[in-house]
Amino acid sequence: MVAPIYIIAVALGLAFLLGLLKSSSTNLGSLLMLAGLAFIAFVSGQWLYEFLINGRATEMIFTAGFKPPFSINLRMGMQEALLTTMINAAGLLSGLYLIDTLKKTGINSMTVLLVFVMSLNVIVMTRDIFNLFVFLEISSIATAGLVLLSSKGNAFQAGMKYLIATGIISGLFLIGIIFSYLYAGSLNIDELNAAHIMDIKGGAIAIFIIYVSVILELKPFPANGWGIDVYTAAKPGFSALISSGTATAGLYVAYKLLPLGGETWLPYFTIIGAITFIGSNLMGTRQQNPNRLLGYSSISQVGLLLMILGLSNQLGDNTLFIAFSILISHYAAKAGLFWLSGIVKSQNLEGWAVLRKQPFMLFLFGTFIFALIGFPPFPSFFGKWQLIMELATQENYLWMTLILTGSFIEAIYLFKWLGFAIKLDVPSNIVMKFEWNKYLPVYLMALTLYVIGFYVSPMVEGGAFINYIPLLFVLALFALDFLPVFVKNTISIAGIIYYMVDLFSQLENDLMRQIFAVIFLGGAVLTLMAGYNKKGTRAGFYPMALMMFAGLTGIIEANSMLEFFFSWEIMTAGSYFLIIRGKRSMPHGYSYMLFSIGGAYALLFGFALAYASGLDTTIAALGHITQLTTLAYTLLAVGFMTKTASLGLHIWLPGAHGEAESDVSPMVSAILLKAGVFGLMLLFLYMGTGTEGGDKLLYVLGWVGALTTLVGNLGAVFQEDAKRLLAYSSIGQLGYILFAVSIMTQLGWLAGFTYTINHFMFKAILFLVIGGIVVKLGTHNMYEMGGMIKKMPFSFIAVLISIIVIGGIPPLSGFAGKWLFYHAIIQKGWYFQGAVIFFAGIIAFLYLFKLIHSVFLGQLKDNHRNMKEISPWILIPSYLLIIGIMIFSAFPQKILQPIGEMLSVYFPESLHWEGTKAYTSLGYWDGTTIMIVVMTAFILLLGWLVLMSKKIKKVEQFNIVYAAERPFRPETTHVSYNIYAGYKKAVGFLVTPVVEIFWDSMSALLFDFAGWLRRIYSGNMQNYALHVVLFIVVFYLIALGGL
Amino acid sequence: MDYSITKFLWTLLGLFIVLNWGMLMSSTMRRIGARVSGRFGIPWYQPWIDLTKLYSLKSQVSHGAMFFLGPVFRLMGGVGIFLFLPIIYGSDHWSNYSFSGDLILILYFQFFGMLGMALGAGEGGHPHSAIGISRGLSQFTTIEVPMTLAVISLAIQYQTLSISDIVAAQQGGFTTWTLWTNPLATAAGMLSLLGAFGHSPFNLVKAPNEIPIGPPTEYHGVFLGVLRTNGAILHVAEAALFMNLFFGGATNWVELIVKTFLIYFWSVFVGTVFPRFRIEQSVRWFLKVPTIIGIIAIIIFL
Amino acid sequence: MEYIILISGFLLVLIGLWGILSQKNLIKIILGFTVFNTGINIVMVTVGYVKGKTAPILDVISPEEALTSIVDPVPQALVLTAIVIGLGVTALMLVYALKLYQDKKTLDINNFKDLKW
Amino acid sequence: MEKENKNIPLVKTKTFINPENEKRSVTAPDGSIIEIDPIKDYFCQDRPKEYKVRSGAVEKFLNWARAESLWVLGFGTGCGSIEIPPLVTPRFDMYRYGVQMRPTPRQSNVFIISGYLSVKTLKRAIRSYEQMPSPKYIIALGSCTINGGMYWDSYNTINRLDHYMPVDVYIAGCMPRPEALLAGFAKLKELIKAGKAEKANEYVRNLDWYKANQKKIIKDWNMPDYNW
Repeated sequence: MVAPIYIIAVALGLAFLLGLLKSSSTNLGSLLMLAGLAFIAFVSGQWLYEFLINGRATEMIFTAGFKPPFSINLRMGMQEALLTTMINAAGLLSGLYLIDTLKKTGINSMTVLLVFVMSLNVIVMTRDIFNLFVFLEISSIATAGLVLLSSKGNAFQAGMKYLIATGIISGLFLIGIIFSYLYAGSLNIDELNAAHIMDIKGGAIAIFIIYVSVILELKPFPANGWGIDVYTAAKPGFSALISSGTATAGLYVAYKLLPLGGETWLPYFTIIGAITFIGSNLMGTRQQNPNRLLGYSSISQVGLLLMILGLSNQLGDNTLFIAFSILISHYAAKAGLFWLSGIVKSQNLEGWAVLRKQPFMLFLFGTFIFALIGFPPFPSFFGKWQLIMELATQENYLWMTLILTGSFIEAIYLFKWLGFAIKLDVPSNIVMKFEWNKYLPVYLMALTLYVIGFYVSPMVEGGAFINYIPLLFVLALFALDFLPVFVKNTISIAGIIYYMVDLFSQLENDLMRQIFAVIFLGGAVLTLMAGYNKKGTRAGFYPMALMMFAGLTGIIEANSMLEFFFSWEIMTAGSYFLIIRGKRSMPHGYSYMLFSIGGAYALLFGFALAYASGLDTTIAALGHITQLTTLAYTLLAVGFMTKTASLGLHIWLPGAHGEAESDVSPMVSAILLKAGVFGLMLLFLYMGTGTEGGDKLLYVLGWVGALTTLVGNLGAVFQEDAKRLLAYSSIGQLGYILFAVSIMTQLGWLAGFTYTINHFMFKAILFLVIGGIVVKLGTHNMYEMGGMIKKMPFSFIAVLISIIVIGGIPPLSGFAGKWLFYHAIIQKGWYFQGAVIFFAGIIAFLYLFKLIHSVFLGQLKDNHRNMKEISPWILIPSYLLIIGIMIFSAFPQKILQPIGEMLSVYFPESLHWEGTKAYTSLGYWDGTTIMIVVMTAFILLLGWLVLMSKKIKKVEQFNIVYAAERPFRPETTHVSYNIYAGYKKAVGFLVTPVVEIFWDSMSALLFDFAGWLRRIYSGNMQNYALHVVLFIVVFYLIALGGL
Repeated sequence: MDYSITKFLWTLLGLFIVLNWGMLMSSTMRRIGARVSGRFGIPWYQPWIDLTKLYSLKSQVSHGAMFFLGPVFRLMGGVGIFLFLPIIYGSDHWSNYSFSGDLILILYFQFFGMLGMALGAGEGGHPHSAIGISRGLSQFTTIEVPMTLAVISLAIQYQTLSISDIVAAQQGGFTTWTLWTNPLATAAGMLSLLGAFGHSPFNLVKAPNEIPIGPPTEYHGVFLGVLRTNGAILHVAEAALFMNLFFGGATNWVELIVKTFLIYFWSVFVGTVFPRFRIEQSVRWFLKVPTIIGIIAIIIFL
Repeated sequence: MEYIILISGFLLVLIGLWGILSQKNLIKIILGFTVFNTGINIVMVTVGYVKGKTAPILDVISPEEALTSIVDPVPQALVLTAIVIGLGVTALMLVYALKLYQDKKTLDINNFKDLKW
Repeated sequence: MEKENKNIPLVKTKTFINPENEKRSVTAPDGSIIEIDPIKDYFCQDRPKEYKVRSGAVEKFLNWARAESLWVLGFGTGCGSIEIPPLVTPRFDMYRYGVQMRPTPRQSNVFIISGYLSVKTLKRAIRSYEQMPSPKYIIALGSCTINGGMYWDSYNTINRLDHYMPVDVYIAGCMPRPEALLAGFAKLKELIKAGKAEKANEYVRNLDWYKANQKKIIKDWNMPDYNW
């Protein structure tokens, strides 16, 4: 065992030794420096290992052989070991990363770096407040020194600002130290903490001064302009160290000093933390410079951690876990991002598209972003989960709201950035050069995130049960990404089928989950089959698709809320990448992600309330929510409704589904949307009827569903883009489902299930076929198509059957839904909602006709003459689904009866079967007979026409009665564009994009506010100093001045 | 559930009667229209002659498979409504195949023919066809609003959606008809019927002299014959539906003939008086007066 | 007497702050900063001073007497350290001022606003 | 009856193609180039075939039905078209005789060439005629259709309709009154009932002769010869 004191000794010794070297021997110097950094990293790592594995007790190190208060003492415990290891690792990697720069600037800078890392170590370890001050100062000076690594003019300015501000702060800290010494008679932190300075007259001032300076060191919003500039101006390699190392150390200082003031001071930490978290994130939304953006993000994360410290008395034993898991995510992600920024060398976010030249780096970039937002499987996910759960048990709703709001704002800019990197044109003027010393640190940090995430997950209640097997499969596909599509597709399909078989054995008695398992995994197989017609490797597609399906499976399997939420987020992440693959998908993927994250936070809030109601982590906890019951259910419903794209939350869908790739659209539309449906069904089953708030919620949701249907269907009517039309149609169909399940009767739910199954089948067919056609014809615009029936008869039949189902025309299965709907609505008494629903249902015919007419009928365009039928790999799954539709249509009783029986557990039975005939109190319906009657009659009538027909002359497209003239061109004869102009004139006001306008103005408001607010960062260092002073004054007035 | 041959033959007979009555009704209506303008009009047997001629034309062109199937779908739509409608109350023979579904089935079976016709005409490739269909569908969405409201109102009133039960509830004399027991629903339904029959002012699907003659522009000969056959059946079947819903149904053929005639006459009567709407006027109109009446028809039951 | 020193110490702190916040010339700001530091040092020394006792230097008095006769040595030690650190910081600031001057040929801080927002 | 080409002097004709209808090429989505011939590609190129003329009781009945259900194409060519609208008024009321107007050639049997026929209109008339389903009939109204009438030496109208289209019934006069038209219909009915109105077949049989005649005066064919 190497004593921790060697960390200081070796670092300082080396620093002096470096000073003795000739200034030209930079190679030797850098080797020595790296060796030193490696050594101290080894020492702290060794201690960490001891604590973790051997359970060693905390060690106190007394310098000069005296005990406190007569000597400075250091402590090496679990926490210190962990933090110093983190700091030293960051230090080592940064040193490695910066090695070229350091060599260029000379040996002195290496010395400073060593001293800097050492000072951070001491800050963490020391138990002496004055020693703390000294090393804080040393770290400040070292920081200011290292900023000079960047020889740009603005680095000088930034360093100057930093020096002035920290000078004021440290002066203040000194006064605080001397006064607390005066009152407590000791400089030892433990003794200070035990001294109850608060109780002494005037002691509060001492504590105030210490706290304000400690907090100011953490760069609280808005008194942090000086800190941001350093992040911006310093070399990214060093910014990484500031962000990960200094912040870590600074937070630990705050943590160490927390007991000094006791609980009365905690709320101030929380408030300042919250302000910093939200304020900095707001600033982040307006940043164009990646480093500055990362600076704001760093500060916001520190704010969040400060909040957590402030809430430590409420979080109890979990504080450290929460703080650590968020800290480590911030640490690794921010360091990684800063280092990446040094590799990319772009002064604006748009330049990051260059990452696409090196897909693995893009992957790492995504990893860091997702880790920052708190997606699984990264530690921050678990930390945030635990944080929110604990806050909810303490009924601390305000802080929950603020944390989630802040996180959301953070997502706004981080995902914008990620979207830029994934979708913008690769800039030609930026070159990414591979340098192992720069790439290795990035790799390691990403690896850290995954490892730690896996490591911390069992520490959360319920986290031990998370099923990582699907994720491992995804990982395997990542590894196999170089293989051609055919192989990967086969592997994926085989894997899914295997897993489905396995899953079914677990779901034996749960019909609802079985149905959704068929939709999710069966749908996955069918839609993946369409992938066989793609060529090349299709890089990145399969891992992401499988990630989405893994998430979907996880939702079905989940027993606890954590597992559910975990899978939900995995699914969201996977689908985001799938959606953003489309050519013009960037803005749509972005809005999808934002709505998803917003929805996920609503879910999180709801889950937290459920957890807090009975400290029950299973999903069954949704059944007995006692805290803010109505709000909880509303939030959960809203959360799920972001996925079902209900009214108000639907604006992401048309673009996301419309612009996605041809086989991604069916995945996200036919399958992914059902995740929201599954969630809603689960929620409503647990919620049940009869509660006052619940019933009101259901009533509102019923209206929302009805209006969603209307808006979705009307929106589809006026689309010219085939896939957008289908996307709007999805909104409408999901509105039906929301409405149906909101009815909360057996009939309503049967209708809901019918719609779910139907929508899965027909929307998969439609998106597959139309997607295939869109690709083949090279246009989304329906008015540029036409006449495809002759070229693609099989596609036409598939689409025809689908639209018959959508329209609810007997004898196909769509009618089952309509019939159940009418009966459910009249039984329930929701007449007007019902009327809206049926109005919308008939509007569906408008867009269905437009779709099939514009694409398949009418005039064939010149450039499509040589078209062939679309790929059989698209048609095969479509026709398999058609077989499904036909079976469902001919034997609805076979499927609906078991569902009805399952539902009769939850709802009074309102539908019974006699053979193939269904009865309600209102009427009856016999799908099988209808099928027989219609088929027979149709065949007879067809026979009649054939019998009466004469020899038929088949004519060409322009052989039409055209006032005895010829049409000029097909384009001028094909009636499709704005075909419902008259309708638009009459009811077009209903499609005013009110919701879009609302969200647009909301985001404009946010950005304008951020833009207005950031004017405080005027760039003038005196202003920044003034901010510091004002911060002190305001804090004083609030904390002690009675404000 | 009776799938026997006898049942089939009875139904076929019923269909035959309805077809002929439909043709007679249409010629009568045209004669009435002629008399209004001071003419004699067509002979009463003209529809039969026209039909014979259409079926006997000697050349036929086709734009494709869907063009060919369109009229079949259309005819199936009309025949289907007839098949699922209990045409004579209390009669086993004339209840057709109404045991397979209730009112909702008929409401949605209307779309069967519409869709098929739309697709068939669409494949014809004539611009007027598409324009006519787009108008027809647009108008139909709003026609169905008062109709839906009326149906919901009836369902609340009678607590059933079975047509036979609705008719049964109206038995017992003139005053027990829905017309008197639920006049608002009847009003909404009868206003929506104006659109469903497509006479002036709502004849903008075919819109003679404007987009001559809308969807069937390309249809001729046998196709047109099938369409005309359907027209005759459909008019009677739809009128019979309204008769069942609002006017006490019919217990025998005579009653059916009188009632369907009067119901159909209502739309012809309005048609001879009013000129054609533009599409947006029609859409707006249906969303105003008839819809409001329909809403009130529900509100009074709340 | 101690109070006068204490108050004057605080006064120096305030004067220093005023200098930092109001002067436009970088050198003057740094001067303000040193004034600020000096004030703090004075405050620290004053806090540790006990009336009527001597300096904590052991070669004048015996260790036994020291416990009762010397002032608290810790603040003085602190001040010494603080002065050293202040020196370091001031030196670094002056270097920065020099660099800034070389960069823009001016010492007016209003010219150093390249980084903002 | 075989027509002879003598009646018309042989003149070398030059065809004129509207620039809009010249051959062009478009790019398919997959990048290949497709040649478009706007005159031919969009149209069915096949020649029409004669339909079978049956006899017997059934055919007699059907002929009666055809005679009693004359659907007239609403296409007015010359000044005679003004004489057609009165037919639907109470005074003449042609509906009584089973004569009705149809807006599209596809649904019409009878084509009334109502007066002088300019070359430009002739082209349209031929097309409309060809688009009507067989059996179809032409009633030529007024002197102009017989010999050009007052336009006999016009540079731009035809003189003898039956050089271009097979005429079943001529109604002479300038202009014939609606009553004459009714008489024409009666005559046509007689012919149909007698099975003598099979001019559609004659048109098909002598298609080359008709086409040659038509092409002599119509220079800008922008469609194939026969319009389905």
